[in-house]
Amino acid sequence: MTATARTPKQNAPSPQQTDLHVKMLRQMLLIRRFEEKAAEAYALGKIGGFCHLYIGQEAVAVGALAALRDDDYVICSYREHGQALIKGISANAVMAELFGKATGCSKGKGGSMHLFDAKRGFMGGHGIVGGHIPLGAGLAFASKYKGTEQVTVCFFGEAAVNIGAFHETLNMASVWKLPVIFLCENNRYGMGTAFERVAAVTDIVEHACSYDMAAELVDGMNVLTVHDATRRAVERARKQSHPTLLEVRTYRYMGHSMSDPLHGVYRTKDEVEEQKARDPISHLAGKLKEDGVIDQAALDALDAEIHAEVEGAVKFADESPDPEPGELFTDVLVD
Amino acid sequence: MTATARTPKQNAPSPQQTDLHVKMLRQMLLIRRFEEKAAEAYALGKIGGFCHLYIGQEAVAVGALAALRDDDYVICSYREHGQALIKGISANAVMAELFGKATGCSKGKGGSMHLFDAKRGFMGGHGIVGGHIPLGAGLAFASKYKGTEQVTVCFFGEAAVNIGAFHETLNMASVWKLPVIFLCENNRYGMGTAFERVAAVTDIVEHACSYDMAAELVDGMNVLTVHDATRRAVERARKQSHPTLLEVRTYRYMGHSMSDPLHGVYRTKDEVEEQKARDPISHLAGKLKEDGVIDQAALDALDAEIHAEVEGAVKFADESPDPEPGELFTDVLVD
Amino acid sequence: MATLTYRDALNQALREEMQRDPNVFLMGEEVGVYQGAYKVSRGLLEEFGAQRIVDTPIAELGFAGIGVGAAMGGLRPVIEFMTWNFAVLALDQIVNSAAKMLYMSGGQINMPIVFRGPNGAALQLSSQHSQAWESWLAHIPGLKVVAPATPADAKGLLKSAIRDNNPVIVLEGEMLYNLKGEVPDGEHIVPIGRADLKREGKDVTLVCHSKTLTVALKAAEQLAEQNVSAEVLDLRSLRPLDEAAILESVKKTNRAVVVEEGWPHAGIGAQIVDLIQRDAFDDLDAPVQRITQADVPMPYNKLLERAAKASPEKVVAAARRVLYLD
Amino acid sequence: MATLTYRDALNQALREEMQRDPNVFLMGEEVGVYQGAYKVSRGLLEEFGAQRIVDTPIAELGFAGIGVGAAMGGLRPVIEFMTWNFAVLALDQIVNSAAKMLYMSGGQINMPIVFRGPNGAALQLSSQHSQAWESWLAHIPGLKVVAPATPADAKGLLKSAIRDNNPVIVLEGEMLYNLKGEVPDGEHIVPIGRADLKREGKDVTLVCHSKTLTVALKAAEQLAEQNVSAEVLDLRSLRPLDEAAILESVKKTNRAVVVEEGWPHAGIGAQIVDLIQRDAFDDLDAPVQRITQADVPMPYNKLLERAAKASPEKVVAAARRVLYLD
Ligand SMILES: Cc1ncc(C[n+]2csc(CCOP(=O)(O)OP(=O)(O)O)c2C)c(N)n1
Ligand SMILES: Cc1ncc(C[n+]2csc(CCOP(=O)(O)OP(=O)(O)O)c2C)c(N)n1
Ligand SMILES: [Mg+2]
Ligand SMILES: [Mg+2]
Repeated sequence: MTATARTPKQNAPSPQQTDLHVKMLRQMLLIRRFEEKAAEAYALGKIGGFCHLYIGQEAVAVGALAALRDDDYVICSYREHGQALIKGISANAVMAELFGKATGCSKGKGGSMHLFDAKRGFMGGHGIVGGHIPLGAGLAFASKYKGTEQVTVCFFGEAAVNIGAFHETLNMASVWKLPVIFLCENNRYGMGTAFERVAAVTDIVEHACSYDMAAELVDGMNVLTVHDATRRAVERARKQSHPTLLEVRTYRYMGHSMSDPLHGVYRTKDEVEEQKARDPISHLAGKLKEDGVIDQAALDALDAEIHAEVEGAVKFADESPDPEPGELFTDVLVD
Repeated sequence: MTATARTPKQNAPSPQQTDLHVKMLRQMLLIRRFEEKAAEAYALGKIGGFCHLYIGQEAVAVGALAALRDDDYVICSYREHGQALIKGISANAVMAELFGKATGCSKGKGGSMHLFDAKRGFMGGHGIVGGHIPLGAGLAFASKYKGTEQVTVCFFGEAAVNIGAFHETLNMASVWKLPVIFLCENNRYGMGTAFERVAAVTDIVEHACSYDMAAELVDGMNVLTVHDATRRAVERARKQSHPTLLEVRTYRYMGHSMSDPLHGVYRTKDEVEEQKARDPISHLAGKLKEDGVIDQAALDALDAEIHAEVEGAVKFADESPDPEPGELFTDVLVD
Repeated sequence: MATLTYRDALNQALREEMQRDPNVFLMGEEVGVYQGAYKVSRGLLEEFGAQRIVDTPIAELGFAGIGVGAAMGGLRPVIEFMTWNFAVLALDQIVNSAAKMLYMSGGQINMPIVFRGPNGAALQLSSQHSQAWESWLAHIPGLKVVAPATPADAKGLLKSAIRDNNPVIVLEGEMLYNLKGEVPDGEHIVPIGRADLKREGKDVTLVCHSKTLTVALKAAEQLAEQNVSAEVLDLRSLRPLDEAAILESVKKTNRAVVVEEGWPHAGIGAQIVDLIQRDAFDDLDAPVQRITQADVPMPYNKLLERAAKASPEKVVAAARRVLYLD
Repeated sequence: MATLTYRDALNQALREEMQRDPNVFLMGEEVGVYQGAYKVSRGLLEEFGAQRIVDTPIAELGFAGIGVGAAMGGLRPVIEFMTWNFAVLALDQIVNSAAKMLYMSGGQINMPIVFRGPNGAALQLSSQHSQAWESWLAHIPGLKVVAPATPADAKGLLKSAIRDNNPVIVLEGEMLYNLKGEVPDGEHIVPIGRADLKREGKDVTLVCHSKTLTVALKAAEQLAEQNVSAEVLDLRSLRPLDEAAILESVKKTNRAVVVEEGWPHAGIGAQIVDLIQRDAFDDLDAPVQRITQADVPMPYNKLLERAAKASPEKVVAAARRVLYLD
C-alpha cells in the first residue's frame, strides 16, 4: 500500500508526451470554456435546475481520462460535465442536454446531473451522493466477469467518503479484487461544509488501510501528476485486477452549484483567489511555453478555436428541438 | 490510539475484586443456564420466531457491564439475552418476553430480538444488522447534551462492520466526541459466513484509524480482560467524552439462531470443540478455585441456585397470561 | 398577524419551540454555518449555538439514527433532510427504529422526533431530485405525516410536530418556501389530523395537500368561471387522515377529484378514494377521479416536466368528468 | 410435470436460467457456501462456482448497487435479499439507480436485473422482520413487481423476471417456500402482468396475491358452504396490474373484496379499489372492501400476530358485507 504524493520524473518529454500534453491542455481549456458558457446560459435561463460547474478541477478529469482506453468505463457524480466532454461526448451533445433538448446526450431527459453516453463508456452523472460508487464497482465486476480487461474509474467528491455506500463498496471491491479506481476529488468542501468540520480524519487515503487497498495522494492541480498516478492505478487494475483509491486534491472556483454563492460564508474570497494562483491550465500552459512547445500565439489560436467550438455548442443547443411531448412516456420500460 | 491486546496485571486480588469475580462468575452462569433453558423451551415450541443464543460469549456482556454505572445505557443487536439479564432485567421478565407473555419486559410484543427495559437503561435488542449503532451514538449524544455523564455501550457483531451505518456513525461519534463505546463482539461468523470471506481487513480495530478513535483488541473469553478494557473505555467516555472501539474476540457455541445447525457447513465440529476448551466460565471458575476463593461445593451450590432461578423463570413465563387482544392496537402512538 | 413566507414561518416555529424547550435541537446537512440549504434555519446557529444547531456530514442513515437515539435518551430532535430525496437512505431508521420503538418496547420508549425537509419536485431537478414521498411515509403505522400548504399551516403544524411525543414527518414544499401568507404570531398551533376547508363549494370536492393546494385553488377558480362550484379540502395531515372531513364534504358535493403530487400507483390518493367509495358509496354520483404525477420518473426538460405534473387544467378536466359535463 | 415445493421451483428457475445464459449470476448474503438462508440457492454454488454464485458481506445498499452496475455492464444479475426487510437499506439503489437508469439516460441503458427474496411476515418474527413491501415497490415507475403464490407461478415468473430487460422485483412468500404444487418441467414461463383466475365464481370477486391466495381460497371454500360463489383472482403481478382481468371479474360478480398482506394506508389494495370504482362504477353493487394487516407494527406474541394478519374469517365477513348478508 502506498499513500504518498509522488511527482513525475523530470526528464525531457518525448514527442508523444509533448503531443499528449498539448492535447491535455486543449482538453482542460475546452472544459473551462464550456463551463463558462454554461454559466452564461444558466444566467439567461436556458439551463435550469442544478448545474454544478467543474472550473478549477479540470486537471483531474483530463489527467485521469488520458490514462484510459476508449472502452474503459467512467462514472461520476452530478459534477460531470468535464468527464463527459473528455470521454468523447461532443460539446454539442452535452450543451444540448443542459438545455434539455432532444439532441442532448440523454435526449433532454437527464439534464446536467445525468449525462450519459453508454457507447462511449460514459456511464452517467448520478445525483445521490455516494450512490454511484457501488455502480462503479458493479461495472468493474461485469468487466472482470466477462474478462474484458476494461477498467472503471469512479469519480466522487470528498464528502461522499462520509456516507455508508463508500465503505460498503470499498470493502467488496477489495475482497473481490475488482478492476476499479475510486477517484476522490477532494476539493475540500461539500456544498458549504469544509471537510474537516465533518470528518474525523481528513486524509482520505487513510481509508484505504481499512480495506487493504492501494492508495495514492495526488496533486490535482497538476494534470501530469494526476495522469501518472492514474496510469499506475490503471495498470494495477488492468493487469492484476486490483482496486485503487486515489485522493486527488483539487479546488472548485465556483459556488457548489449555479444557485450557490461563489464563496459564501464557508470560505473566504482570499482563499479562492489563492487557489486560483495554482490554476492547472495556466500551470500547464506555462510549462509548455517554458519548454518551447507552444507560444502565446498558438495558445491564443487554440483558445479561439475552443471558443468557437463552445459557441457552436450553444447555438446547436439553442436551435435544437425540445423532445416530442410523447417522450414523457417512453424509456420507462423497454419491451 | 491503542490497538493492542492487553492482559490485566497479575497482582493478588483485593476482597472487593474477589467479590466482583464471584459476582461475574454467577452472572456468566446465569446467562449460560438461562440460554440452555431457552433452547429447551424453543424445542418445545414455547418460544417462537428467531432466538439467538449467547452461549460462549458470556464473558463479553458480563465483563463489559461490570464496568458500568446503573444509569449508563446499553444497546444491542438481536443477540441480547445476556446483556438484558446483566443490566438488571429479571430472568422472569426476559423469559416471559421470549414466551410472548404480557409479563415480558416488552409486554410480549417484542420477543427475543426486542428486549427492553428503559428504566434500567437497557435500550433494546434491535433486529437490523448495524441499525442500532447510530442509536447508540444518539443515546450518547443525549447524555452529552444534557451533561449527565452517562456512558453508552453499543454491542454488535463483527459482520455489522461491513455495513454503512457502522462507518457513518463512527465518524460522527469521533467528530462530536460522544461518550460511547462501540463494542464489537467478533465471534468470527455472521450466520454462516466467516468474516475473512467477506472483509478485506479482519482486524476490526483497524477501522478506528480511519476515525481517529481509541481502540483496543480484547480477549473475549476472559471476563477480567473484558472488564479491564471496558473500564478504560468507560473512563475515556465519562471523563473526556471520547468514544472507543473495542474489538472483543469471542465465539458462539450454538448455531446462529435456534433454527440453524450447530456448526453447519461453514465451520467444523472440531473448531467448535476447540473453542469450548477456552470456555470463559470454566476459565474463571478454575481461577477462583485455584485462588481458593470458592470450592467445587460452593460452585455446585451456586449452579443449583441459578438452575432454580431459571426454572422459576420458565414456570413464571409459562403461567403468565398472553397480552389482552386489545394490546394489538396499543403502543402504536402515544397521546 | 404578520405576512411571512412559508420559509420564515417554519423558521419562526423552530425558533419559538427551541426557545420554549431546551431539549429541542436541529440536526442536518448545512443547517448551521450555511444557514440551511433552503435557509429555513437562518439565524438559528447564532441564537442557539453549535450544540443545538448541528451540522452533519452527508450520512442520512447515520444522523437519522443518531436523532432516534437522542430521542430515546430524552431529547426532542428535529432532523432536517436537505430534501426528502436523500431521506430514502434513512428509511430504515425512520421505519424500523422511529416508527416501531414504542410498539416493540411494549410502550416504554416514546419517540418525540421530527423528520422534516422539502418534498416533491421543484423545477427541472430531474428524476433523482424530484420525488414526492408521502405515499410511502403515510403507509407506515407508528408515524404521523403532515404536509402543510400555507405559511400559517407550516408554522402551526411544525410546532405541533415538535411537541408531539410521536415521530412526525413534516413534508415541506420546496416550491412553497417563497409563498407568502398571514401567519399568527406566537402560540399558533395547528392540530395534526385535521383537514382544512380552503374554499367552500357545492358541486365537487377537490381533495389536495401541500403544493397541490395551489393547483386545486386555481382549478376551482377556473371552474367557477364555468359555473361549477368546487370545494377545496386541504388534507394537511396524511396520517392520520381526517376521514370525517373528507366524507362530510363528499356527502355534500357527491363528487370528488383527488389531486396529489406523487405517482398514481398505490399513491395516497388511492387511499382517499378507497375511503370515499367505502364510506360514502351511496352519496357518490360519479366515480372519484385522481390527478397525480405522470407515472414516469421526472424528466429534466421543462416542457416534459410541466406535462408530468398535476395542473389546474387537468383538475378542471377531471372535475368536469365527474360532473358528466363533457 | 413434477410436484415441487415453491422453494425448489425457484431453485429450478434459477438453475435453468443460469444454464441458459452465462451472464446470469446470483449475488447475496449466504447464497453460496450456506446454500441460501432459505435454501432457494441449494446446489447452485457447486454447479456454477463462486464467480456466478456470489456470497456478499452484510451490505445491502452496496451489493444492490454493485448489481445495478453489473447490469449496466451487460450482465443479468439476480440479487437475493435474505429478506425484503433488509432491502429497505437498498431502496436508494432500487429506486434511484435501477428504476430510473433507462429514463434518465434517455433510453440508453437497459437494466436487466432481478431483486428477489422473501417478503412479508412469517411466524413470530416481530415488527422489524415482518414487513410486506409490495405497496412501496409497486409505487415506483421503472420497476416491474411480481408476487407469485404457487410453485408453478414462482418458477414461471422468476424465469420471466430473469429474461426481462427491466428491473423486476420478485416478492417470494417466506411462508410459501414449503408449499407444494405441480410445476411444469423446463420452459415454463408465466408472463409478467397477467393475473390468474384461481377459482371461478359468480357472487363476489376476491382479489389477492402471494400468501393471501391461500387465505382467499379458504375463504371461498367457507363461502361455498354458505352458498356464496366466490371468484378468486390471483394478481401475480402488482406492477403492471392486470387491470382488464380485475375489471372483467368485477363486472361479472359486481362485488369485490381485496385481500393484501401489508398495511392498509396507501396499500396496493387501495389502488385496486381505485381502479374498480373508477372503471366499473356502474357495475358495483356494493363498496369494495379490503382486508389487510392490522395498521400496527407486527407484534411478537402468537395470538396478537394471528389477529393482525388477514384470515379467511375476515375475508368471509367482508364478502358477506359486500353481499349485504349480515
Ligand atoms: C445522499 C445525498 N445527500 C445530500 C445531497 C445534496 N448534496 C448534493 S452535492 C452535496 C455536496 C457533495 O460534496 P462532495 O461530495 O465533496 O462533491 P463536490 O460537490 O465537492 O464535487 C450535497 C450535500 C445529495 N445529493 N445526496
Ligand atoms: C441489514 C441486515 N441484513 C441481514 C440480516 C440477517 N442477519 C441477521 S443476523 C446476521 C448475521 C450477523 O452477524 P454478526 O453481526 O457477526 O452478529 P452475530 O450474529 O455473530 O452475533 C444476518 C445476516 C439482518 N438482520 N439485517
Ligand atoms: Mg467536495
Ligand atoms: Mg458474528
